[in-house]
Amino acid sequence: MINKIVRSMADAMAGIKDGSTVLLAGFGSVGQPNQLIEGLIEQGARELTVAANNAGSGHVGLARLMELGRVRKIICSFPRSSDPVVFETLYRSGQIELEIVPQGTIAERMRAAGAGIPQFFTATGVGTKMAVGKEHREIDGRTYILENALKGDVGLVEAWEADRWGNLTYKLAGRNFNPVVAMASELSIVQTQHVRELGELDPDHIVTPGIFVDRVLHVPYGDPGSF
Amino acid sequence: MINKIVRSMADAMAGIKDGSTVLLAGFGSVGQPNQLIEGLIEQGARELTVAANNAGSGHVGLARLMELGRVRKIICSFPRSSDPVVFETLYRSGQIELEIVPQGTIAERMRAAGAGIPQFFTATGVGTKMAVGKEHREIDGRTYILENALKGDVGLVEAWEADRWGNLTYKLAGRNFNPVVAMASELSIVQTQHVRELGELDPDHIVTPGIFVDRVLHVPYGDPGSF
Amino acid sequence: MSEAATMFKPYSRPQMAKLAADDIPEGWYVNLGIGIPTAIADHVPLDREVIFHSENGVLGMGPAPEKDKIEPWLINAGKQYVTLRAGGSICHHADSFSMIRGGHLDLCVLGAFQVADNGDIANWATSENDTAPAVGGAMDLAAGAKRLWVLMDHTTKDGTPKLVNKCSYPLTAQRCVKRVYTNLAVIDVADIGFVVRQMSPGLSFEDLQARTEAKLHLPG
Amino acid sequence: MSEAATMFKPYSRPQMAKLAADDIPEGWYVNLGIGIPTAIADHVPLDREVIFHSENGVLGMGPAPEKDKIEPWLINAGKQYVTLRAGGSICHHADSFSMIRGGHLDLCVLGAFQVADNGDIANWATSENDTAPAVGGAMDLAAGAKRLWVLMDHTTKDGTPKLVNKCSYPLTAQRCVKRVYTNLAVIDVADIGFVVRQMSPGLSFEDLQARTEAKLHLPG
Repeated sequence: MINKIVRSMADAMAGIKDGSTVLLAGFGSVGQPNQLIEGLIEQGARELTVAANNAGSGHVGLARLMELGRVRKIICSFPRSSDPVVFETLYRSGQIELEIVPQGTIAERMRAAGAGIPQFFTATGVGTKMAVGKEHREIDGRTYILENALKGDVGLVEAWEADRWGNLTYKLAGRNFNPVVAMASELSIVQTQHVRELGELDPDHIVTPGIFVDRVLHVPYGDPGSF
Repeated sequence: MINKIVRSMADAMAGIKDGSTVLLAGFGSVGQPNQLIEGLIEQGARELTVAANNAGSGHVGLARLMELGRVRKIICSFPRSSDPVVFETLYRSGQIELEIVPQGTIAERMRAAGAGIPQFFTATGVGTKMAVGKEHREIDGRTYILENALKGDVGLVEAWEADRWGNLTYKLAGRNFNPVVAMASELSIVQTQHVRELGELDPDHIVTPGIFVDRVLHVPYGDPGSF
Repeated sequence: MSEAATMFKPYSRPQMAKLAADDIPEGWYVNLGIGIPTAIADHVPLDREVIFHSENGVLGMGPAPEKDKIEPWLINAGKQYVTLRAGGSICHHADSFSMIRGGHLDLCVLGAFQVADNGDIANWATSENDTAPAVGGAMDLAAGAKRLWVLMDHTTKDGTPKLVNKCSYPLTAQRCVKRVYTNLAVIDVADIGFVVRQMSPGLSFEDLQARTEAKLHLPG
Repeated sequence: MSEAATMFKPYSRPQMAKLAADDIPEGWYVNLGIGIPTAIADHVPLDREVIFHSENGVLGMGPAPEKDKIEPWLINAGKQYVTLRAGGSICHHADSFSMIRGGHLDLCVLGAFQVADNGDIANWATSENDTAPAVGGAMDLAAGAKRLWVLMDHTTKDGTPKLVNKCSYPLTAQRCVKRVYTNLAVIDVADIGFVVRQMSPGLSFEDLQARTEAKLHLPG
């Protein structure tokens, strides 16, 4: 019997190696796998490259992971947040590397990694600092730049529902980066609000099929907090 | 009030020009917009390029459109079918151009067109006849070929449910190419089994949002036939 | 600045938002940038159906929720709570940006630091050496939407023009702004450059030009 | 062919399918090509959960439906009616091929015209000048799955070997076949070439080599 549901955070985090690239889903605190991030802090992997939309806020979650010196590089579209103190301190003192990527390009680079597309052309960023050093090509009269797939060794995902095959649904804006993080990551780890029996999820309504999911941890924390 | 629901086949087909590229969804007879294809036959546009998974069967639908001499070129992955007589006759006598594309590459080319990606690299077809004349590139030790987006002037789609904003759901294997055809086409025309009131479709369950849809025709024909 | 400068009445923020809102026809798919542009939605009556999109996969946003009716799972790209209209839908981030980058949005309205008269926009960083500039979805929106409008003050607080010959700040995208709504005027970006469509009450063309680095044109 | 050739008993189609089925561990995501490979699913007991994928967006297929329980909206890539197991799901064609092309399938099993001992496969056209060859999803599957197995007869009907030094038919993909199940043997494609794992009862290694163009190796 296939059972991707793990019983403990330690099982969920087992085997994450130093130097891993970790893709973090979530947008604001909605659909963000906060407990898994805490688990990663506990787990201890170092020298991480983290890709996420933001660069953490306050002194918890991703910010805490950075503050502990565990993140070598961050790939994000928006390093600012309501309270970006940790990131800014580390960045100004040269203790963390930053790669700024337009939000749509991050999402598309993850999707490309999941879909077996190593490189693609996009118009986003042409004529800007984002295009410096990138291959340019004129196609049908418009200029594009080449972007690379962004593959995760590990992906951290938050779902609304999950079953033992790893099929997932999301709730409203909690979907955001979660499906692309799941498909782009070698090891996709999910925290889910609800565990459903196999067959309970409608085949037409499953958003992330279990083929993109490796481990599921039941974390019924309730609604996301304020921002 | 936005109302994408049209009242007649003539309204659904209005303005399709000679020389258009038409993307046809469907896989087998499931989720295939048969009545819209009949409507296109009636409408009269000529010199069409048609992209579809198959090249028609028997003497109806796409096969009939070809038999009437209206299709200049067909782009498909599998020109064979249970009864490909029309296509084979035209092809052998040089009356129709054929571009064979691997099934996944067709789907991805359509998705790329919808997503603003003019070109992408793929491993599919490397070392085969499909790669002849295409740009090759080695990326991280593997060879890939470059493929172009496949944009439709017109896309014909079959949905299970639709509302007046053009939001769509599909039934089981009736989904197939429909969502990518809708997003890849300048003018997306939908036949739907059911029309729903606005708000009746669950926001989390809508598969094709109305932004990818221009016209919806109510065609409650029932279940697809046998093959 | 001339004497006359004291005689005119700049558009207020709500007036600027209303001017832009009135130019949006029913049926358009529209993304409103974080900040001032978000207010445009308040000036589009619900019975003129305009479909508002947010980068985080929300299509068909309605008015802001009442405080006791907040849905904690429904936010926009500015991380404010929003509502979903009947007909609204949810998708994931890559699909959401397919709408943007694939040219499916009829309109995006952004704030900006500078707009040049060739349509270049700079709205994400105020220095080449910004320590950690935050681009978010602005470059995708500027490059991807069918048309880009900008809503911003006409000058900085110290009077420096924001409508320029060439952006001095890092670009967000090239040649894509089609119209600018400022507190002083509504200005199209045409092939010849900035064309003034409308000015705030009491303002003269000369006054407007004095507050604008790039050359202004009158229509026709 | 030697005298001994008449003494052995080739594997039947069901036996070939069973041999392959027995090698598929629980939990694998598997795509079975149109034709003979499809029969493999019948030999995987339902309590050994293997998740079968079909190109047209169907994941988690179960046994063929009884005639009076056909769901007309549920077919596989071979356009046969199928069932969906509890846990099954539906996606669109581009997402379905993301599973294939993104390397998410543990296994694909295809039929073939020829397999070369470097792992090349030819399974879609029997001539460079085929009037209208039909490739379908074969190239995506061969290039994309984590491992590719082939299920085919060992020779053509007239005895021409199908395990060759170099494919003479147009290729489907290069260097991707990992194992071949024929009516005569189970053969791994290793760095040194074809390595025979198992032969049909009564068949000698020499007999098998006589029916094979490429050099065969014994394990170890």
